[in-house]
Amino acid sequence: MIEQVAFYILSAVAVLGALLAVSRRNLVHGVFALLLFFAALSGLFVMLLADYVAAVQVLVYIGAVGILLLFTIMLTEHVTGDDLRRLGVRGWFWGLLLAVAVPAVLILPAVLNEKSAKAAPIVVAQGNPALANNATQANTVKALGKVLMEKYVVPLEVLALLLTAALIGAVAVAHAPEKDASGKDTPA
Amino acid sequence: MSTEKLALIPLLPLLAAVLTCGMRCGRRAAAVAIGAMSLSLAIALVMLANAWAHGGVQTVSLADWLVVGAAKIQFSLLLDPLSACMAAMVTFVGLLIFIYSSGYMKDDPRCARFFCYLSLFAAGMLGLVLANNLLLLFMSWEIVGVASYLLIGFWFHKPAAAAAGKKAFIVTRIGDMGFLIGILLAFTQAGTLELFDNGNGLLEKIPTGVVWGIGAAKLISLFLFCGAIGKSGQLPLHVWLPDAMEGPTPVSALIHAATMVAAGVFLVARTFPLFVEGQTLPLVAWVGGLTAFVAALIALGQYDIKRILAYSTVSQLGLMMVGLGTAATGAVGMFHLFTHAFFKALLFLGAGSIIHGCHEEQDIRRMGGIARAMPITTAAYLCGALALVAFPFTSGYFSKDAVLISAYGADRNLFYLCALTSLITALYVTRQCVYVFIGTHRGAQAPHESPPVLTAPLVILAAFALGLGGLAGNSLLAKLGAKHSEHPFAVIATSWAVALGGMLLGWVIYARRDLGRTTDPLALSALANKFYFDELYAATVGRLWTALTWLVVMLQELLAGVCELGVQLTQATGQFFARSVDVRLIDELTMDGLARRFHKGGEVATGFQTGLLSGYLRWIALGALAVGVFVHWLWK
Amino acid sequence: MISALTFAPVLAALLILLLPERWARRLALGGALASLVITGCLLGQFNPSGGLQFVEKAAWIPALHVDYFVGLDGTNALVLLLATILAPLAVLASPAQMPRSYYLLLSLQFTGLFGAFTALNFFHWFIFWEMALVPAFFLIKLFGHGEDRHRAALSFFLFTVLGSVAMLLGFLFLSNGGQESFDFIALADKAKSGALQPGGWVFIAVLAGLCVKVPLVPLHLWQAPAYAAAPVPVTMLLTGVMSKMGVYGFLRIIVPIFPQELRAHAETLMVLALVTILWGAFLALRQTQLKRLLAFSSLNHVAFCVFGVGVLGIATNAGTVDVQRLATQGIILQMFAHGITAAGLFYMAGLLEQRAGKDGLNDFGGLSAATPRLAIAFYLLAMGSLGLPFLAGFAAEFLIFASAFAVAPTLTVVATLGLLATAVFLLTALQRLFTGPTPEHVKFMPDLSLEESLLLVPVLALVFWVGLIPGRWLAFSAN
Amino acid sequence: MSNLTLEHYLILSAVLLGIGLLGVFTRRNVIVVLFSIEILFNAANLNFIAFWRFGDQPEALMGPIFALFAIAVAAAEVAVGLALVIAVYRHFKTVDLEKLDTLKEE
Repeated sequence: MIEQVAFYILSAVAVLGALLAVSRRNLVHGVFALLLFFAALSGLFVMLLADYVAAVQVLVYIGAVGILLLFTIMLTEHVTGDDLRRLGVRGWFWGLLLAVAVPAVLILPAVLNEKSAKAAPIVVAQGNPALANNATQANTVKALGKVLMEKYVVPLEVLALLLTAALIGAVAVAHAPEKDASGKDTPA
Repeated sequence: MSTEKLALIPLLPLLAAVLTCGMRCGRRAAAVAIGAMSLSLAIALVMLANAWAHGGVQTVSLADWLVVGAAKIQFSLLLDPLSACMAAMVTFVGLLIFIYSSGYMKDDPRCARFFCYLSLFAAGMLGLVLANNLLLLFMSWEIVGVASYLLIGFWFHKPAAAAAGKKAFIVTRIGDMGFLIGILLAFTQAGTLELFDNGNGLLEKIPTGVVWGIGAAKLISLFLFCGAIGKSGQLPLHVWLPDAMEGPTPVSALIHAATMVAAGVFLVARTFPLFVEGQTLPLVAWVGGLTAFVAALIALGQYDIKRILAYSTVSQLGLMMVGLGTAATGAVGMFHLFTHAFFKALLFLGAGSIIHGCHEEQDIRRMGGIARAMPITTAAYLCGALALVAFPFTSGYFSKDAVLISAYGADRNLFYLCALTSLITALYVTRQCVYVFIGTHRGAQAPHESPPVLTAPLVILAAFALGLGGLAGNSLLAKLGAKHSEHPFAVIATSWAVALGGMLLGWVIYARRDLGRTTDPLALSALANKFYFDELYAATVGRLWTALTWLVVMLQELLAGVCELGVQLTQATGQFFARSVDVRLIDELTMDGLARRFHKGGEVATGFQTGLLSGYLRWIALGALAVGVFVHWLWK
Repeated sequence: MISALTFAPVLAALLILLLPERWARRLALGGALASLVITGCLLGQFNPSGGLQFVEKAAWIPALHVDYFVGLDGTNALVLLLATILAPLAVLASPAQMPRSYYLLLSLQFTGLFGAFTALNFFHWFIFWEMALVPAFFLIKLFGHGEDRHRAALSFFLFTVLGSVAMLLGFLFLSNGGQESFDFIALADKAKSGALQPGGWVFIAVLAGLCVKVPLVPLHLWQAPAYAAAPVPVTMLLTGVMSKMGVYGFLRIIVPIFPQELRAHAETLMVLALVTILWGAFLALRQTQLKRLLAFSSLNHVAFCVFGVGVLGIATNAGTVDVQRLATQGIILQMFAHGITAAGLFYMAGLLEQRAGKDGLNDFGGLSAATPRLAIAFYLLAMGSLGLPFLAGFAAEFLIFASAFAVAPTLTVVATLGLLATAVFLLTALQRLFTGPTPEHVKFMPDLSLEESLLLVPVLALVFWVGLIPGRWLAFSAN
Repeated sequence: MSNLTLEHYLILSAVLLGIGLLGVFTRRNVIVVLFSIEILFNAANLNFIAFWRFGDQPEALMGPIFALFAIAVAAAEVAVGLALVIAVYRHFKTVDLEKLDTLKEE
């Protein structure tokens, strides 16, 4: 019962945060709404016993991505300008239509599935009792660490390389253009 | 000294060639070359004594050159009286010419290079003489050829010299190709190219196969004779030799009188068993006889002192061939070769001395009165001239007599031809001597005697020219394997008669004449123009050659054209189909139609390209939607 | 080890991309030298009677029976050495101010060449074969001389690609569409046991691919323009190594895999080679441009190898001499000798062109006086090229002629005409370039510099070495 | 276990996806589009975890691993994306997507 309550509360916060994030005119407000969304999602991860992922979610998204977004907003002027006015009718209509249709296509079979005898496109499992009984937080983290350092060590290293490359690339791309002899800006 | 040291004879001059190659100082280079040559001479003389004592064939294997399966070609040398005599002659004459050159060429800035080439030549020549392997012989033969090319073209800034060098190389190479085919024949027929190999050599076990329906020995000897024709300037490949006189005079003496041109004669003598077995000796004799006669005639019409000698050389080489072709052994021809080497080297060096004394004048019409100005040279030159004429009891007399006797015994017509040649020889020699030595000097500058370094070799050679035949003739002939033959009185009488008669005739015609100013009665235009051989070749072989090259160039152009045409044709075919009735069928369905449809599709697609990111994204989402719908509800 | 030597230039190419441009030349040289050193070590341990050695074999695309399979035997030892010797020389022969991309392409081409000589599986042999072609195309097009270079590069590319396509189709047929092995050795074994009956069309398809590369008349049209237009180092490689790829293909593919077909068409092949020999010689006679003359001279010389291949087809071992072996060794030695000689000659043609700004034979004259060192080197190489004894070409030509004479005497006699014509055009070229009075504009032309001389020293040393002691080199292919 | 089923999570994830799409489609501010992409990422991650949690091989830990890698890649993407935004802004003086239409075929 508590779990259900927690699920609905967290879901509501996540949906609300997401809606606010994409709709707020003021980008700074949007960022804070986004952070709210991230936090709710991390709560959901905890509920799904993916505690380590939840921790990473908090660290990476709330800690790093959020800050990055804020800095970017501060670095670009006029960001809170008049873009709200330009959310034209056509944009709204098509966007909303698609934004509803795509999830609907995804959800409907699952919902319909319970009531029909057709072969389910999505396998619905009623939760895994073994996991529910045995898996504790510590276990998951330990097991994850083991798998990461053994089975997935090469992808992990590649990922590290990718992050490094992304960092360097980001610095390079965002680097302030140098003034050349003619005084014109040259793209970095 | 063991026969192992044989290799040193060619290797020492080779070493000298390598050493002098990079030198700048001409005198030092000359010293090195002369030193090497002296050592070679010393060894060659020891070897001569060795061969004289031993008598038979001794072989030395030095190294394998290449071994392919069972086929083996090795550097091996042989020592027998023939090769020993040749080696001694080449080193001796060579040494004298080297010494002479050190004086003659001392003012030339490229003197060191000259000695390098000379040494290279000597090495090749000695390798040729001593080789026991037909391929080694050929290789040395080619080295000799290239050295001769370099030496003739030594004054490369003179276009005539460069052209003459090229001509010499190419004309002799025509013969060499025959030689090479002969070697290939011998190799494929006998499986070996060793000349003497304990009874298994090419000359000991003569191949008996049949190629193209002709006996192997006959074919091999014929092809080898091609090489000899080229190198020894026999008809019809004699045209290079007179042109080769563009080289420095010592070169003419060394290469085109004493040694290289004798290589062809030597080759025939060396491979004599093949000629005997193949029964090709009459051909050798007749080619020699005709060459001797024609060249002697041409010599009558020449005015260049060296060209007269050059044609004389061709003529004498022809006589050597007669000597080889009519006798049962190679001894007679080789004997004439030896005596000729000395007296002709003497004549060339003498001519060089005269040219030097006359300030590089080579035209006998602008000489005259040399006898007073250059007494030593004149005396020496006359000794050589007498030997060439076969004046009784000079060396030339003995050797030419031997040739005549052998011709008399074999083929009477050939004998008459040789006798006539001898008469003409006496005539042109007398003509030349009268022009050069008698009367008053007709040149611009007064002649002067040459320094001792030039005249000393002349004197030595003169002694040999006079004495060699009488002193060493019989033993030489015996060692080279000549059968003792009768001296028919008719031959001796003819010999005396043509020599003395020819000289007398020459004296009668030329002695009282106002030389150089009036026309020469014997220098007919056909003779002066060398019987138009060069023109004939230019008109036939040259034309054919040019036509062939043109043909190939045209074919090449044609081929390129065809290639181009292919491209054009492909395009044209495409256009034809495009314009014909099929236009609706093929075009609409495939090529153009498809392209047009793609283009239209492209235009439609372009409409979506608003450049707006969200627009693109919408289409992506629509696609995803379609996929989802399809998967869930339409996919059964 | 073989992989190391093959891919050393690729490593160099990567470093050329990463490191500053001024190091490019040194890096390319380093890669090529590394290959040379490794080849030297391998050949030092090479056992001529040991069959296939230094084998590296690994499954690559098992579904198609494609292996990575390299090895060294008597057939490819000497040509590999040739390629690794010429590679550093080509780098050294490059003009000083060449951009990074030039050395990059050159290095990639090296790998293509080395790989093509060591690969024993058709599939990756073919990849290397093409890999040698593509950089050459760009090198000609981007760095070549004259306006003709675009056309020359295109025709070079088209001819070789069409030939390659023919060969690829032939091999696809041969391996039954990838169901059977692409392995040269396995195919040769099958051919020997009679299990392989490829048929004439497959033979002709493969032959066409090889003939383009050699090239043989009438597939030679690309050759002279490409040789003349390419930058000098590339021409050195084209004539010195790429043409040998074709001949090597004959030895590696045609002779072992198509014995019956070769037997059936051997005379035709010999006649074709003979026509090429004479064709090249006579065309060379009429050239007024030094590089084109040398190109046709190459046409003529390499065709001698194919002449020998024809002999291999006919040869039986019944006669007095071991024709098969004579011909094989002759061909391999001829490849080596001609590769060295022709590369040296083209290098010097490049030097002359660079100095005078012209390359017509009549633009020079009397160079013996102006540039004596260059003259000596040129004379030596020309003499080696026309088959002077004791220089590189003679032993090889003698072996080929000796074997050919045993099986086809008449054709061989005609072929000697080619030797004669070679002498004529080379001597004519020498006469025009080096003799006669020295014209004003070349009077003060600089002689070979120290660096240029150093490049020519190994070439000349090899020309003498091969000529004087051919036995040492023949030992590599003795089996 | 409670009666929370996989469907609950999937529906939530689908709704979040819809919101993300809405943002991507309708907003013209590049930064907001980036927000939306992050929402899309997270919706996907939720799916990974949910499927893992209710899947039949939870001990293989595929879901968390996948989610972790996705998070890391997303982080990298954000870093580069924001850098691009700054660069684009510097170049075009705007972050308005409708003005960034240089891709359009004229």
